Parts: sequence; structure tokens; C-alpha cells
Amino acid sequence: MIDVCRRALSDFYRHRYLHGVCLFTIALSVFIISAFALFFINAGELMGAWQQGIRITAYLKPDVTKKQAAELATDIEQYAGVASVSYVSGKEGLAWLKEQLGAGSSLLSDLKENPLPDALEIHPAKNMAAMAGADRLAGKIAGFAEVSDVEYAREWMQRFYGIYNLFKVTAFVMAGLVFVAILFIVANTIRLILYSRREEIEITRIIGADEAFIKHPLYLEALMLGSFGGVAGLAMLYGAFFSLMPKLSPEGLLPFFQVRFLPLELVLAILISSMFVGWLGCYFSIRRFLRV
Amino acid sequence: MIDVCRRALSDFYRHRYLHGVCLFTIALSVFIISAFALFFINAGELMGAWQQGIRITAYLKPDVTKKQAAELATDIEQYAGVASVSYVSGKEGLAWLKEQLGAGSSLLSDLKENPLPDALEIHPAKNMAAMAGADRLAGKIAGFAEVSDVEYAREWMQRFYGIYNLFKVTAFVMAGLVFVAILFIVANTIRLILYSRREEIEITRIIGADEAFIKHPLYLEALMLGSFGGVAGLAMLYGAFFSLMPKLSPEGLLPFFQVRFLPLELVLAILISSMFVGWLGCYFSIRRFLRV
Amino acid sequence: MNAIDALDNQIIRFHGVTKHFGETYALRDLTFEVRKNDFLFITGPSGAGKSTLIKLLYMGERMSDGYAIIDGMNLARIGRRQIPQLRRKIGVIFQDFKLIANRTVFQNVALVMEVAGFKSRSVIRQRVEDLLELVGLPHQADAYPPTLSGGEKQRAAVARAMVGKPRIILADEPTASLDPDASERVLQLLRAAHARGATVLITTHDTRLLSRFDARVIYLESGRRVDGPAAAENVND
Amino acid sequence: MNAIDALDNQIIRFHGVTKHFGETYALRDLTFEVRKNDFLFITGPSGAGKSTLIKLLYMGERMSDGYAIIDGMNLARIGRRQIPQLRRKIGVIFQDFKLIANRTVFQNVALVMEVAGFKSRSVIRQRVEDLLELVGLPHQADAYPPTLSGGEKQRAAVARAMVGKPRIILADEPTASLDPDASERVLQLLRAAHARGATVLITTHDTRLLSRFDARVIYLESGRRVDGPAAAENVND
Ligand SMILES: Nc1ncnc2c1ncn2[C@@H]1O[C@H](COP(=O)(O)OP(=O)(O)OP(=O)(O)O)[C@@H](O)[C@H]1O
Ligand SMILES: Nc1ncnc2c1ncn2[C@@H]1O[C@H](COP(=O)(O)OP(=O)(O)OP(=O)(O)O)[C@@H](O)[C@H]1O
Ligand SMILES: [Mg+2]
Ligand SMILES: [Mg+2]
Repeated sequence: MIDVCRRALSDFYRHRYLHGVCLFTIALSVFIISAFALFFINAGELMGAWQQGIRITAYLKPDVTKKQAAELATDIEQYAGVASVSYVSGKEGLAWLKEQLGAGSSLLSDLKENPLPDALEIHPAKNMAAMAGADRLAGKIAGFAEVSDVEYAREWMQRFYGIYNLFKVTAFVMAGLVFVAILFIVANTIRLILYSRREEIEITRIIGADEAFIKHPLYLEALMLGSFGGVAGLAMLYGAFFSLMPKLSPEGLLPFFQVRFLPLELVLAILISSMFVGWLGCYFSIRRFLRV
Repeated sequence: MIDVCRRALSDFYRHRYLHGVCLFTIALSVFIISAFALFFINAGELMGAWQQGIRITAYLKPDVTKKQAAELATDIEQYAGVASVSYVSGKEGLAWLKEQLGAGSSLLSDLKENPLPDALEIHPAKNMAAMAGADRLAGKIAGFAEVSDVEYAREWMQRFYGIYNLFKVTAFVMAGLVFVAILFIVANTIRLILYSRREEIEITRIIGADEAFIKHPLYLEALMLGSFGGVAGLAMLYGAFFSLMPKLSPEGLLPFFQVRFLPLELVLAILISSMFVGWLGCYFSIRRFLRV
Repeated sequence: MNAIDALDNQIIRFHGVTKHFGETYALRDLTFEVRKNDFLFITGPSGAGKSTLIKLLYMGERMSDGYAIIDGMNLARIGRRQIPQLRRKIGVIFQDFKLIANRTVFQNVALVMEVAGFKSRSVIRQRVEDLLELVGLPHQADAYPPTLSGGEKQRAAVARAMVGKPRIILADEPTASLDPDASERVLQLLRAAHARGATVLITTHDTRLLSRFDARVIYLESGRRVDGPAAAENVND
Repeated sequence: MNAIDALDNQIIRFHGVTKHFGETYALRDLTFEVRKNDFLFITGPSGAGKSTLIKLLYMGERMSDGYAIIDGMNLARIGRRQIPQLRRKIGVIFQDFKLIANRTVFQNVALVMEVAGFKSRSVIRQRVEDLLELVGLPHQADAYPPTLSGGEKQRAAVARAMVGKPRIILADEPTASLDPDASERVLQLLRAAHARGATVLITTHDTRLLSRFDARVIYLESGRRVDGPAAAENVND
């Protein structure tokens, strides 16, 4: 094993030009993939943050007490897709309505008494998948005896979820396709490297080396290329992120949202995938060069 | 020239393995870039389509006649960032408000007279860039003598434009970075190919070939690789698009939006860039192999 | 010597071996035996099939027809996994040297020992340095093959073929690029290996070599074995 | 012959040429002239610097010191753009053949003519086929160099060096891989070129070649030119 490592390392040095070029390609590939991930993760979070503004209002029947309302709120909070439930009295509701209507609010000033009932305000969870069934949720809530009516920005939400779903699905599909494309690119590069080294491999076989003797250092080198390339690619992304980020979000552009770098688990996953892709590239190409 | 073509073609055949691998890599690279473009273009269009729901309402003073209102509408329509302006009478406005409030509309049924003034509804243009200054637009409209008050979903729009801007800027930055990464990947691949061919190049020089004799077919091959690779990459995207698209938008997911393939000009631009990148890759690598 | 003794003594046995590449027949119906510790020359004009014969022996190519046995292994039926074992018994001096371009001479020679499973760096170093000394390349140990002169490459190839102390040495034109002095040195090395018990098979078109040794000679012409005298005529004209 | 005549007649002139690679001196203070239409041998033991001398002549390497003039071009001052012109005047048979592996023998030989600017496919075909016939490789025209035997590669290299009818032929061990028959053929070709007016410079360690020709011989040892007799001793032992 030590022997294999030693040989892999000296091969690495011996073919520093080839390996340098390959490492660069892998780094760029990892950069592309992780830039994608960074973009989609932040876009997803952004949409999550944005939907905070969306809520379902359940108007309560006039005879429902505060205590009953609180119990109901606790029940609803258990539902999938519900982040929090808050109680809004009729007075608060009217104030909110006036604020929302802005200039049009003058038309409410004529009211002699507050016609708005007490209500529960249901905030959907950030987890949007569960919210795709906002209709279903609203239906369920309407089923409670205490609830007189349920109201939410149906059209807006539908559009929002439409976009969100399309975004999510295409993001997954894109990420998948790009990942496969990158995998082939890395495999191709390793293929070209082994092609350049085919004479050396052939001579080594001819002087009596068995497959293991030849393959093990090559696999190790591919793993090294994958991991170094992965680290370099992520470092490039990190550098680009922290040098461009301040310029991207000038004050006020998006005050309520903080763009974040990739989470640690994903960084690790990318590194491991990168090593795996290196290994896989080697695996696919090596057969060609080990045939008699 | 015919001679150069002939030599380039026979080289192409001679090195079919190397060129096949390279062509594959370029195709994948073009695929990635154009998938990106496809995604961002459609995402941009989608956001444009979505914002149709957003409007600025300019309430008119009670003494403004319908004719004056129509003139004002024509004026406002000239503004940058305005798609269309429509006249909404107070009655229509109330009906709309009732509809919007849904269950809560009961509180409007107590009204003895319609307190809503006539209004102009201003729909922002699809061209969002101009709309980033919605505030400014609203301010301008408020400046008209005929307008009593301007109202729009300020918070929502701000969030929307915040997202849109972030999306746009990051999309540009991402596209730029990915383009550069792809450029380097293609250059690296061509570098590896020339590396594999360095002995052949060296021998050709030694038997008396001048730089032009060696370089011209190589450049031509790089251009061919770039263009064939570009066509193959776009074909891959086209195939993926039309095989996946029906599955991506099941009925109702996004009824108001039609995802489209890349426009023809962009397809051509991608092809030309791909050829250019091939040429550039050759240009960067060839010097190393033409040194004495 | 009875038949069984003869078989016991045979380290290489070719029977009706044919090798063709598409339409080109490099060897036709070749039959010969080599006894253990033999010292044998194979000669014939350019393109006669000498190198092809050597390629078949180390399984660089598979024969098209016939059968061959080397040191108890049947080449027609040998599995992929056994080829390395066979090759480690054989030291080959290739006509085109087959040195790895981006390894130094030392590393090229040492590689045979690494392949053979030697682990100790110092043992390898000692043996490789000894051999480079013997072939007259002590100062080129750290040179890369492309920077060597033709003769130096050939001597490096000789060192590599001998470093593993193989039981069989196949030398394909081992002195073609060498001046008389260096040739003499290489032949002494081959003779020393022979004295140690190795079987040595040398291809050559150097008629002086043939006349200086009282060794068995196999004559090839267009892939066929021909009789000594007829071929001798050919060689000595 | 007066001095000006002598200069006029000189096609190659080396004066105090030194070539070293790092610490290794391949040639030291070498001075010699070659007259037009000379037939010259360069000999010496392995590593003496023969191939390096040839490399300097076709500018495969630049000299470290001294000056050299070939056919009116000063090698010390020649620009990058002029090197191809120089090379097209010279046909080189390389010791390691330098055939392009993925071009057929025909294409390898034809390449020289393409490089020299011949456009007509039929002219090229005719001349290349003639030369392959002359070196005895008519059937290998469509073979790739890695499938050729050692001697066949060498003959392909000979054909390539001669196909452009160069004014100067540099032959680095042109018969090392050849049997006596084929050697004779190659030498006849070189003599024919000489008869046509070409200047021929052959490196060799084949003492038989030297004794068969009544040609000028330059002896090298460790990169230095040595006197004939001293070297002769060396060669003939
Ligand atoms: N891989 C191959 N494909 C096609 N033909 C081949 C191949 N290898 C060898 N040959 C042909 O087989 C014949 C014998 O080749 P071989 O190398 O055995 O000759 P040789 O006796 O070693 O000649 P030399 O003395 O010139 O080295 C030659 O004509 C050669 O062209
Ligand atoms: N590029 C190089 N780098 C380092 N050393 C070199 C290089 N080229 C040649 N040498 C050294 O210069 C010396 C002369 O080499 P050269 O090839 O000229 O010898 P030669 O006379 O042709 O020998 P041979 O008869 O063996 O071919 C050798 O010791 C060789 O190792
Ligand atoms: Mg041979
Ligand atoms: Mg030499």
C-alpha cells in the first residue's frame, strides 16, 4: 500500500503537466457544479423567505372563545406545511386591512362597527413541498366547526407555487444533466491522460507487471486528482463568492435576505463526488489500456 | 487552402479517438452553457409573465372627467416601464375589491355609497429593468394634477424586484463564470490533444515544415471540433428539452406560461462562440508545441 | 538421452507455429526446441520474423496457429492472469529498446525489480547500480532515455533485461547500435548470464557475431525456418 | 586551390563548435569542413557525439559555442523563420527513425514532399512509390510504422530522407538495423545520391563500412575530434 502511494506520488510528479491540466479541468468542473448548487440553494431559500408574506386566514365563528381559538391554533400547528398560527382579533384585522388598503382605506372609515370576525392567521412552512397542497390545507381548516370561512391569496399562491415547482423541477433536472455532463468531461480528461500514458503502461505490462501493479497507482492518482480538483474548485467558488458578493447585494437590494455559502455537508458531498468521479473516469478508461 | 483542408480532414480521421473524446467534451460544454441559457431565459420570461398580476393604481380626483382620464392614460403609457394603462371606474373598483377580499367582503356590504374614486390601473412592462424604479414611477404619477392618490403593493413589489435583480445579477455573474470555466475546459482538452500529438508535430517540423504548414490544419481542426461540438451539444440540449419538457410541466402546473427553446440568434451565437473557443484553445496551446 | 529427458530439458518448444497479421505472414509453421541453458542465435534478413518470434515468446502477440510451450506453460492456453508470471521469467532486450521516456535510466531498470516484488529500496539501488556499471552507463543513471545516445539506450535496455536475473533472456539485436567495444561488453554479460544457468536467445544480422560463437543458429527467411547452409550463403555474400 | 576557392567549395564548415547539455559535453571544440559533393564518414564509440553533430547540422539543437556555416547559412545567427528553409535542403536518416506512428509509410515519406511544397498528388505518389521500391519496401507502403520490423523502419527512414532530393544527406547509422543485403542496397542509394551531386555524411560504428569505402573519415571520441590512427586502433580491436 505504501508502495502504491509512493508510486502514485512519483507518477503525479512525473506527469505534472498532464496532471496539472487535468486537475485544472476537474477544478473548473467542480466549480461549475458547486456554483449551480450555490445558486439553486440560495434561490430556494430566497423563495422560502419571500413567501413569509403569504398567509391563510381562517375567520372564526362569532361564538368561538379565545380559549377555543387557542386550542384550535395548537391543532392546526401540527399540520404538515404549517409554520405557525397566530390569533388575530377583529380589531387587529381591521387595522391590518386599513393599512393594506392604503389610500383606499378611507372607504372603511364610514363603518359604524367592526364587521371583521376574530381570525387565525396560518403561516405556511418554509418547506414549500408540503405547501403545494395549500388548497387542501385550506379545505381541512374550513372543516373545523369553529371556522366560519377561510381566505387566502389563492391566485397569487398558485402562481407562486407554479413558479416554485417549475423552478425546483428544472433545477433538479438541470443539476442532474450538468452533473452527468461534468462526469463525462472529467472521464474524458482522464481518458486523454491515460491515452498519453499508454506507451508507458504498455511497457510496464510487457516487463511483467500484473494488472494490480498498474491499476492501483492509477486509481490512487485519479482519486488524488478528484480530491485536489474538488478542493481547488470549491476554493475558486469561495473566492469568487466572497469577492463578488459584496458587489452583488448593495444595500437595500434585498435587505431581508442574507445570501449564504454552501453548507458544510454539501461541500463534503461535492468533494466526495469529485473523488468518486475521478475514480469512475479512471475505471471507464483504464480497461481500454489494459487490454492485451 | 484546399491543401490545408485536405490535411485537416485526414488528421481528423487519423486522430479519431482523440478528436472523438475532444468533440464529446466540447459538446458537453456547449450543452452545459446552453442549458444555463435556456434556464435563465425562461426564468426571466416567467418572472415577466408573473408580474402581470402587479399593478399601480392611481386614484383620480372626483372632478376628473372620463376624457381627461383617457388623455392622462395616454400620457402615462409613454413612460418607460409601463406596459398598459386601463381606466377603472369606482364601481368596477369596488367589485374588484370585494372579489379580492373574498369572505371578508361582507364588511363592504354595509356601505351606503361607493367611497371608491375612479382610477387608472397601470400595468408595468415585462421589461423589468425599467420597473426597478417603480417608486419613481409612482412618484411621477402622483405628480399629475388629476391624481389624488397612488397605491401599489409596495412591499410585495420591492421584494419581487429584489429577487428579480438578485436573480438577474447572479445569473449574469454565473453565466460569465461558467463561460470562462467552459472556455478553460475546452482549452485544456485541446491542450491535451496537442500534447498527445507533440511527437508528430515535432517530426513534421524537423523534416522542414514551417509554422504555417503545421498551424493551419491544427487551427482548422480546432474550428471543426468547435463547430461539430457546438452542433452536437445543442442537439443534446434540444433532445433533452423535448423529451423532458412534457414531463416537466404537467397540466396546470404553470398554465399561463409556455417554456420555450433557445431563440435562433442565441443558437447561432453559441455555435460561433464554440468555434471561437476551439480556435482560442488551439491558439493558447499551440505555442508550447511550436517552440524550438 | 531418451524422450522424457529431452522434454524435461526443453525450456522452449515451438511446434508448427504460425503468426500472421491480416494477409502478412510473419512466421509460418515454425518448429524448434531450446534446451535449458542453451545459447542460441536466430538470424535472417530484415522482415524474416525474428522479432515476431520474440514477441510470441513474451506474449506480446498471440500466435495464430500451432502450439508453444515455455518453461512448462502452454502459450496457446495461458490465461490473462498468468501472462505476468511468464514475463517475469523472461528478460527481453527489445529491438526498439522500449524505455519509458519520462523515467530516468535508473527508474527504468529499477521498475523490473519493483514489478518482480522487490520492496527494499537499498537492494534495488545496489543491484541497478551494479548493472549500469556493467553495461558502462554509471553516469547516465539519472538521464532520461530521450537524451541518451542510441548506444546508451541499447545498453540501458540490456541492463533492464538482466536486472531481474531472468531464467530466459531474449535479446533482439542487442548490439545493433553499439560500437565493437560496447558490443563485446554486452556479449560478455550475456555469456555470464548463460554461465549462471540462463537460457539465452539472440537475434542478429551481424554475421561476425555468428562466426565468433560456436553456438546453435536458427535461420529464418520470410517467416520460414531454412537450413543452415542455404541461409549461410545468404548471410555471407 | 586558393582560399577563396576553398570557401566557395565548402558546404559545411564547423569552427570550434561546442555543445553541452548541462554538465555533459557532447561535442568539444570541433572544427572540420565538408566540401560540396563530399562523401564523409563520422565514427567513434557510443556516446562520442556523432548524433549530436547531426542534430546541430539540422538545427535540432543549437550549438553552445563556436560557429558553423551550412550552405551559406550561419547556424549561430539563423532566425526561427529560416530554420525550415535549411531543413528542406537536408535529408536526415535519424538513428531512431522518427517516423510518425499514425501515418502509413507512404504518408510518412510523402510528407516531406508536401512540406517542400509539391502539390500534385500524382507526382508525389510516383516519386514515393519509386523510392519505396528502391529501398525494398513496396509492399509496406500502407503499413503503419509500429507494425514494421526494425529493418523496415530503417528503410522507410532512408526513403523519407532521400525523397526530397536534398543537397545534403545526413545518415545517422543508416545500416544499423539492416542485414548485409539491405545494407548494400541503402549504401548504393547513398552513393547514387552522391553521384547526382549530393553531399553525404554518414555516421557509423560499422568498421566494415569504413574499410569498404575510400572516403574521408572523422573520428570522434568523447566529443573531441581525434586523429585517424589513434581512433583506428580503437575501432579495429
Ligand atoms: N503488428 C504487425 N502488423 C502487421 N505486420 C507486422 C506486424 N508486426 C510485424 N509485421 C510484419 O511481419 C514481418 C516480420 O517482422 P519482424 O519484426 O519479425 O521482422 P524481423 O525479422 O525482426 O526484421 P528486422 O531484422 O528488420 O528487425 C515484417 O514484414 C513486418 O512488417
Ligand atoms: N538532450 C541531451 N541531454 C543531455 N545529454 C545528451 C543529450 N543528447 C545527447 N546527450 C549526451 O551527449 C553524448 C553524445 O550523444 P550522441 O547521441 O551524440 O552520441 P553518439 O555518438 O550518437 O552515440 P551512439 O553511437 O551511441 O549513437 C551522450 O553521452 C549523450 O548522453
Ligand atoms: Mg526485428
Ligand atoms: Mg547516435
